[in-house]
Amino acid sequence: MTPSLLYAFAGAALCGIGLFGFIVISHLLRKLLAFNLMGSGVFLVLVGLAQHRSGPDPVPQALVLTGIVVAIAATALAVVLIRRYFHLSGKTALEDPARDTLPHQGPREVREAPRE
Amino acid sequence: MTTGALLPVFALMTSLTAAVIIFTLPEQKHQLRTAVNLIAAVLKLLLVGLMIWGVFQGREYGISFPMIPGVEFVLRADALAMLFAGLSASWWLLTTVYAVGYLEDSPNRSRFFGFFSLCVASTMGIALAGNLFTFFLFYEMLTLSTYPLVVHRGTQQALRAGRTYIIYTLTGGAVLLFGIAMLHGFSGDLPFRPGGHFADMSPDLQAPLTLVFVILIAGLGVKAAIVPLHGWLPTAMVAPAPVSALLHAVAVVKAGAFGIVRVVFEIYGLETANALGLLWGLAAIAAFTIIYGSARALSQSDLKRRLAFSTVSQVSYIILGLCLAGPVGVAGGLVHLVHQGVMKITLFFCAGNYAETLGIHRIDELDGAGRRMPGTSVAFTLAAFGMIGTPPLAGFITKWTMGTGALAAGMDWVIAVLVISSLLNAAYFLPVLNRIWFREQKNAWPEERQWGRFETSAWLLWPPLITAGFLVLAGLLASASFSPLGWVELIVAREVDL
Amino acid sequence: MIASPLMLMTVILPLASLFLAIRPQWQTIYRYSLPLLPLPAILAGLMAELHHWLELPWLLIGGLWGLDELRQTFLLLTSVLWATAGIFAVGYLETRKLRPFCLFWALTLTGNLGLIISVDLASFYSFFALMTFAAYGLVVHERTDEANRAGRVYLAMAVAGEMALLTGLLMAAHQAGSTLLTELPGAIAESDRSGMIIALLVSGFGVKAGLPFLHFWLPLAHPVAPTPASAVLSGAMIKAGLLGWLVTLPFGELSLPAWSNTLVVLGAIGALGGAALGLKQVRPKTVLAYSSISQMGLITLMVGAAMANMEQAATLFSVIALYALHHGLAKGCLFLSTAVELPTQRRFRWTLWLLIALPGFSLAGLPFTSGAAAKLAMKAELKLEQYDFAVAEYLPLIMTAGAVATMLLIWRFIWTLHQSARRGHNHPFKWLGWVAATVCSLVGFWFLPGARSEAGHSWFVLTPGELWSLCWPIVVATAIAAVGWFTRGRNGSDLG
Amino acid sequence: MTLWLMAGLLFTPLAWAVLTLLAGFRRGRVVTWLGIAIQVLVSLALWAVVVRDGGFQYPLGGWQAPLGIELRVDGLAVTFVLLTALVAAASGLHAGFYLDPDKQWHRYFWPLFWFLWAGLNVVWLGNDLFNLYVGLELISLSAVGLVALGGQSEALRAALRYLMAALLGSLAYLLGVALFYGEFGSLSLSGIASALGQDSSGDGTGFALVLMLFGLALKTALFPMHRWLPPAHGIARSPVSALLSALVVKGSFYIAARLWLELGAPLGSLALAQLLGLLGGMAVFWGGWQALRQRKLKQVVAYSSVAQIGYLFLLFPLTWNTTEAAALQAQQAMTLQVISHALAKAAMFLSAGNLIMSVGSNRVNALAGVSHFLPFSLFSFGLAGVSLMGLPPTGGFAAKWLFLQASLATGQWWWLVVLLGGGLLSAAYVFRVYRASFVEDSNIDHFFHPARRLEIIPMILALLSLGLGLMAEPVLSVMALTFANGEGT
Repeated sequence: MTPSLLYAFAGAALCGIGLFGFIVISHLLRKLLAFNLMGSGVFLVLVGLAQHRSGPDPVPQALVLTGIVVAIAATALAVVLIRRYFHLSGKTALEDPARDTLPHQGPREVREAPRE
Repeated sequence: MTTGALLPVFALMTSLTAAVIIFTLPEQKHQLRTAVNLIAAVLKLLLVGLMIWGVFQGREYGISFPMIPGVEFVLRADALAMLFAGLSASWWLLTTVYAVGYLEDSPNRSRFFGFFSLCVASTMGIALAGNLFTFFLFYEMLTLSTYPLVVHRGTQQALRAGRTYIIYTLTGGAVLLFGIAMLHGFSGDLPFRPGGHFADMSPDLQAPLTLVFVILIAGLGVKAAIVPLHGWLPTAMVAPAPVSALLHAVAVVKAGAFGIVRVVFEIYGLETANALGLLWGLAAIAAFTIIYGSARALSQSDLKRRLAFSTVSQVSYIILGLCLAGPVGVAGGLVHLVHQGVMKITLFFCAGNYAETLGIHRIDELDGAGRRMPGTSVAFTLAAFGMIGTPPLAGFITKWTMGTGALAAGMDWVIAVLVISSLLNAAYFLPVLNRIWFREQKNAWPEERQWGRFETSAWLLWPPLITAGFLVLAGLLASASFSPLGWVELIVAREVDL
Repeated sequence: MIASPLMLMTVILPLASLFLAIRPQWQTIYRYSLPLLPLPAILAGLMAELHHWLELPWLLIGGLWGLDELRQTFLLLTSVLWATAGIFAVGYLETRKLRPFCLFWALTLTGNLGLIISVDLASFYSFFALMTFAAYGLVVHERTDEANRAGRVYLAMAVAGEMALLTGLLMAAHQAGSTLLTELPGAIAESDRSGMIIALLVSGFGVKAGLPFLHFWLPLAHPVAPTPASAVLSGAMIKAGLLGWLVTLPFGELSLPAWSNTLVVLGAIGALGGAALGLKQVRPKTVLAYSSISQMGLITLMVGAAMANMEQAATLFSVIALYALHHGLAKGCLFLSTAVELPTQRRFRWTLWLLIALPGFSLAGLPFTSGAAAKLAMKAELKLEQYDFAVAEYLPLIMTAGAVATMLLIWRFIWTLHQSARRGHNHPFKWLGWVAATVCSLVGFWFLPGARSEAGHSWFVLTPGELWSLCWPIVVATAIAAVGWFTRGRNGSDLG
Repeated sequence: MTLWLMAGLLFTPLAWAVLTLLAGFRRGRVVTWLGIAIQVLVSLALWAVVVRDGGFQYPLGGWQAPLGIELRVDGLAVTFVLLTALVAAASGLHAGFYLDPDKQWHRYFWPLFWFLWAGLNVVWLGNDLFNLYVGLELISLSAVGLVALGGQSEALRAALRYLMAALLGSLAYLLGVALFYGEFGSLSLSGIASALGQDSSGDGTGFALVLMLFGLALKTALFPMHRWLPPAHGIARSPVSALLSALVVKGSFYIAARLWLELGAPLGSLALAQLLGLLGGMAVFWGGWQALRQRKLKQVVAYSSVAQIGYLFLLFPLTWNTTEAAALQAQQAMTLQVISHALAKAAMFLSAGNLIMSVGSNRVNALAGVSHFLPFSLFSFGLAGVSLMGLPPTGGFAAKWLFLQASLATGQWWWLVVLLGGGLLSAAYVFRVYRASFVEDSNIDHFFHPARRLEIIPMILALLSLGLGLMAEPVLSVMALTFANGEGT
C-alpha cells in the first residue's frame, strides 16, 4: 500500500460518496456539489493510480489541470442554468415533467405549449 | 455509356423527372402540369416502344453499378420486363388522361400527379429490375408513392384505408426483405436469370430454400393480394378511380404478381421450384384465392368493392398459371398479367365515370345507366365479359391457354377452378350488366353533372373506350405476333427454361 | 374465289351495322337494314365454293372458316330465316326501344351466322357465346317481369352450358393438339376420357338444342321474345346446338351404343314429353316452343342413331340437315304467324288460316311438303336392321308417336292461335316477311341445296306405302283433336 | 497544406466562437456564413486529401504524444468531419433565418454553435482518450447551452436534466480513462491496444471498459438511459434539435465504437456484447413505441432518435468474436447508419420546425391540411422518414441491409426481429404524421409560409440521405481508407 494507492482509494471513496449524493439529492445546487465531489475523486484516482505504477509522472498532473478547468466550466454553466431555472419556475429541484403522450394514458389534458 | 445502358435509365427518368417538375409547379398551373404529364407519358411510351422493338430484335439493354457492398443495382430490359413495362407505360398514358379529367376542379392536384408519376416510375423500376434487390427497392418505393394517392381525399375513411394499406404492404415489404436477406446470406447477389440459380443445388440447401421461398411468397403475396393477405385491397377502394385503376390493374397487385413470376422463374427456376414441391402449394393457395375472391365479390353491393374482390380473384390466375409449370400454362398466366390489367383498368375507369358523372357508387343505383352513358357502359360490358372469359375477348385467351396448359400438366382440377370461377364471375357481373342495360331508370341519378357534349367529359370517356378496344383486339388478334399472347410466347421461348 | 369475301362479309356486315346504333336519328335506317344483314350469308350459302377454307391465322388462337355440305345447309337455313324474320321485324317493331332491338338482333345474327362458318374451335365458340349472350337482349326485350324471369333462367342455363362446352372443348382440343373442329371427333374417339368429353359436349350444346332436362329456359324464353326474335330463336338458334353436336361428337369414328341409348331415350322424352307438356299450354307461342322441344327430340333420335352406327353417320348427317332445314323454316313461319293480324274479310281469313296451318302440317309430315321429305328420309335411315343398340327397336314406335304428337300440337297451336288472334291491319313489311317465310318453307325449301342434295329421291312421287305412313298419324291426330275439341266444346269451357 | 487544413478545421470554430461572442445575432450570422464556408471547404479539402493519399496521424503543432495532441486522420474520421460540416452548415444556415434575431438570448447561439462544431471535430479526429474527453465535454456543455437558449422553465429543466446526465457520463468515462492510464500509462487507444496485445494482464481494465461504455452510452441515450433525450431534443429550437440528434449523440457513440473495436476483443465478453445489443434492440422498440404515442411533433422525432440510436448498438454483438467479413459489414452498417440518421434526422427536425412554424402549434394533430400549404416541407419530412424506416434506396436501408447480412452471417438471427420490427415501427410513426397532414376536414386556413430557403435546406439533407443508399459503395470505400501511406506524416 503506497501513498499513491491510498490517494487512489480515497478518490474511489470520494467518487462513491459523490455518486450517492448525485443520485439521491434532488436539490440542484447540492447535486452540483456532489458532482464536483465525484470529479475530485476521479482526479485523485487518476493521479494516484498513475503514480502508483510508474512513479512521478507529469502527464496526469497536466490532465487533472485540464480536467479541473473543464469541471469549472461545467459548474459555471450549471449554476447559470440553475439560477435562471429558479428565477423562472421558483423551484430548486427537477421533478418529473408532464408526460406528453396520447390522451389514453391519463385523464389529464396536457396544456398547449406556446408557439415555438 | 451506350444507348443500351441509357434507354432503361431514360425510361425510368421520364416519370421521375415529371414527378419532380410537378412537385415544384404551383398548384394553379393546371395546363402546364397536364402538358408535362402527357409529354412525359408519351415520351415514356416511345422509349418503352423502342426498347420493346430492340428486345424483339434480340438486343440487350441494361446497366448495373454497385450500391452496397455485395449488392448491385441492376436495370435490365428483357422480354419479361418489357411485358410489364409496356403494360405500365401504355396504361400510364391513359390513366393520366383519365385522371386529368377526373380530378378537374379538385384540390391538391399537384400532390396527386407528383405521386402518381412517382408511382409509375416505381412500376417501371419493378419491371426493369435485374435482381431481387433492385426489385425490392422499387417495390418499396411503390408502396410509399401510392400511400398519398390512397389517402388523397383526406376523409376519415380514406385515412383508415391508407393505414390498412400501409400496414399490410410495409409488413409484406419487411417479410420480403427478410427473405431476400436470407437468400442473399447463403447465395450472394442473385441476378434474375432464366432457369434460376438452383438447378443443381446441394440437398442440404433444400430445407432453407423452401423456407425462403415461403417467406418470399408471403412478402410478395401481400401486394398480389393472395388470400389471406388480401385485406387491404377492398379497403383501398376509397381512393379516386384513376388510382384504383392503377392500383388494381397495373401497379400494385401486378408488382406482387410480377415479383412472384421473377422469383419462380428466374431465382428458383421453374423446375427447381417444382422439384421442391413448392408449386403445388402455391397453386393450391392461388386456386383458393380465385374461388374465394369471386365468392366474396358476389355479396358486395358497392361497385368498386365488387371489382376489388374480383381483382383478388383474377390476380391469382397469373400465379396459378405459373404453377402449371409447362410452356402453355405459363404463357396463360403471363398473358393474364396484361389481360387482367386491361380488363380491370377498363372496369375501374367505367366505375369512376359512373361515380363522377352520375354519382353512382352502389350497384343497385345503376339501373338504366346504359341509356344515359352508352359509351362507358359498352366498355364496362366488354370488360365484364372479358372477365367472365367469354370469347373472343382477352379473358378467354387466358382461360383457354391456361386450361390447355393445365391439361398438358395433368392438373385437371385447375379446369374445375377455372370453370367455377367463370361461373362466379358471371354470377356477379351479369346482374350488373342487366341493371345497366335492361332495367329502367327508377330514381334520379344521385349526383348528375353535365359534362360537355358527350355523356361525360371526353377525358373520362376515351380512356375506357380505348382500353375496351384493346381488350377486344387482344383477344381477337391473339395469334398475331404483336399481341400480348404472341409476346408472352416469345418470353416463354426465350426466357423460361422449360 | 368468291367464298372468302362472302364469308367475311357474312360476319362483318351485321357487325358493321352496329354503328347505326350510335345516333338515335339513324334508327329508322337501322330498322330497314335489318333484312339486308343476312344477305351475304345467303349469297355465301348459294354461291360459295364448298371446302374452300379461309385461313385467318391471327384470329384468336388461329382461325379457319369455310363451308361444307352440312354447314351450307345450316347457313342457308339460318340466313333465310333471319332474312324473312328481319323483313317481318321491320313491320313488327315499335319505335320505342328500336335501337336496342336492332343492336341485339345484329349481334345475335352475327353469332349465329359466324358459328356456322367457323371451322376452328375458337371462332366457333366465340360466335356461339356471342349469340348466346346477345340473345338475352332479345329475350328480355319487353322488360316485363315475365321476360326478366325468362331471361334470368335463360342466362343461368346458358352460362352453365357455356362452361360445360368450354371444358369439353378444352379437353378435346388438348387431346387433338389442334384447334380445328375437324380434328376433334377423331381425338375424342381416341381419348381415354371420351365419355366425359362427350357428356360435356352433349350437355353443353344440349342446353341450346333444348335437350330434355336442359330445356327449362326454352318454353320461357322463346314465347316472351318479340315475335321475329322468337322465330329465329326457335327456328335457327336452336339448330346451333345441333350443329355443335354434329361437328364435335365422334360420329363415324367409333360406335358408342351407350351414348346412342342415352340420346335416343332423351330424344324420345323430348319428342313425346315436350308434346305432352305443349298440349297443356294456352298461349300459341308456348305451344310452339314445346313443339320445338319435341321436334328437336326427334332429331336427337337421329343423332343418337348416328352415334351407334359408324357407316350410317354420313348419310344420317344429310338427313339431319334436311330435317333441321325443314323444321327451321316451318317453325320460323309458324312463330311469325302468331303476330299476324287476321284480315277482316272472311275469305282472306280462311286463306290465311290455311297458309298458317300448312307449315304446321308440314311439321307433321303432310305429303308433298318439306316435312314429308324429312320424315321419309328419316324413316329410311332409321331402319331397324342397321342398328343393334338396346333401344333401337323402339325407334319406329317413337317416330310414329312423335308424328302423332306433332300433329296434335299443331292443332293445339291453331286452336290457341284462334283464341288469341286479333283482327286488324298489318304493316306491309309484316305481310311481306310472313309471306316470304311461308313461301320459303313451302316452296323455297325444295330449291335449297340441302334438299336438292337428296336428289336421288323424288319426293313428289310417293308410293302408296309411304303415303299411308305419312298420312295416318295426321289422320289419327286430327281425330283425337276433333274429339278433344268437341268434348271441350260440349263442356263449353273455353270457346267463346 | 495539411497543417493549414488541420488548423483550419480545429481553430476556425474556436476563433469563430470568440468572434461571434463579440457580435450580435445579425452580425454573428454574417460572420458565421463566412465561417461555414471556410469549414466546409476545409473539410472537403481534407477529405480529398485522404481520398487521394490515405489516412495519416498528425501531431498537432509538432508536439508528440502524450503531452502533445495527436490527431488520427483516417477515412472514417474525415467522412464524419465532412458529415459534420454538412449538417452543421445546414443547421447553421437554417438557424440564421429560423431564429428570431430580436430575442436577446439568441445572440449566444452562434458561439455555442461554433464550440459544438469544434468539439465534434476534436472527437472525430482525437486519438487519445483524454482529448476525447475534452472534446466530449466541449460538445456536452455547448449542447446543453443550446438547449437552454432563451427558453422558459421547461427548456431549462430539460437542459438541466441533460447536463446532469452528460456530467455523470463524462465522469464515468474519465474514471475509466484514469484506470486505463493507471494500468498502461498510455492514453492512446492504439497504445493501449498494443499493450494489451503484449500481455493480457490487464486485470480490472475490463471494469474500466465497462465504466467508459456506460458513461458513453448514457451520453448517447441508450435505452434505458435515454430519459434525458426526448425532453431536451424536443424542447430545443429546431436547428438545435437537428444538431443534437444528428451529431451530438453520435460523438459519444463514435468514441464507444472506437473503444470497442480496439479493446473489445481482449477486454469485452459475450455477455457484454449481447447486453449492449439487447439494450439497443429494446431502444429500437421502446423508442419507436413511444414515438408513436407522442402528441407533439418534435417529441415524435426525438423518440425516433432514441430508436435509431438503438440500431447503432447492434455493432457490439456483431463485431465481438465474429468473422472478419461479418465484422466489417457491421462496421460499414454502423457508419452508414450514423451518416444516414444524421442527415435524415437533421432534415426531419428542420422540416418539423418549418411545419410547426407554419401551423403555429407543435401538436401532431394540428398538421391537418398542411399538405396543401407546405407540401415541400412535408415531403422533406417524408423523405427523411423513408430513410428512418429503412426503405430502399436510402442510406438507412443500406445500413439495415448490412446489419441484416452481418446478423445472418454470424448466426445471430434474433437481431433480424429488431431490424425488421423497428423498421415497421418507424413506418408507423412517420405515417402517423403523414396521415395527420392529409386530413382534409380542418378549417384552419391561416398558415404562415416560411421562406423558401428554410424549406430547401431540409430537402437537400433529405435527398442526400436518400441518395446515400445509392452511393453507399463509394462512401464506404472512403471510410475503409486507413493509414495507407504508413504511420504518421
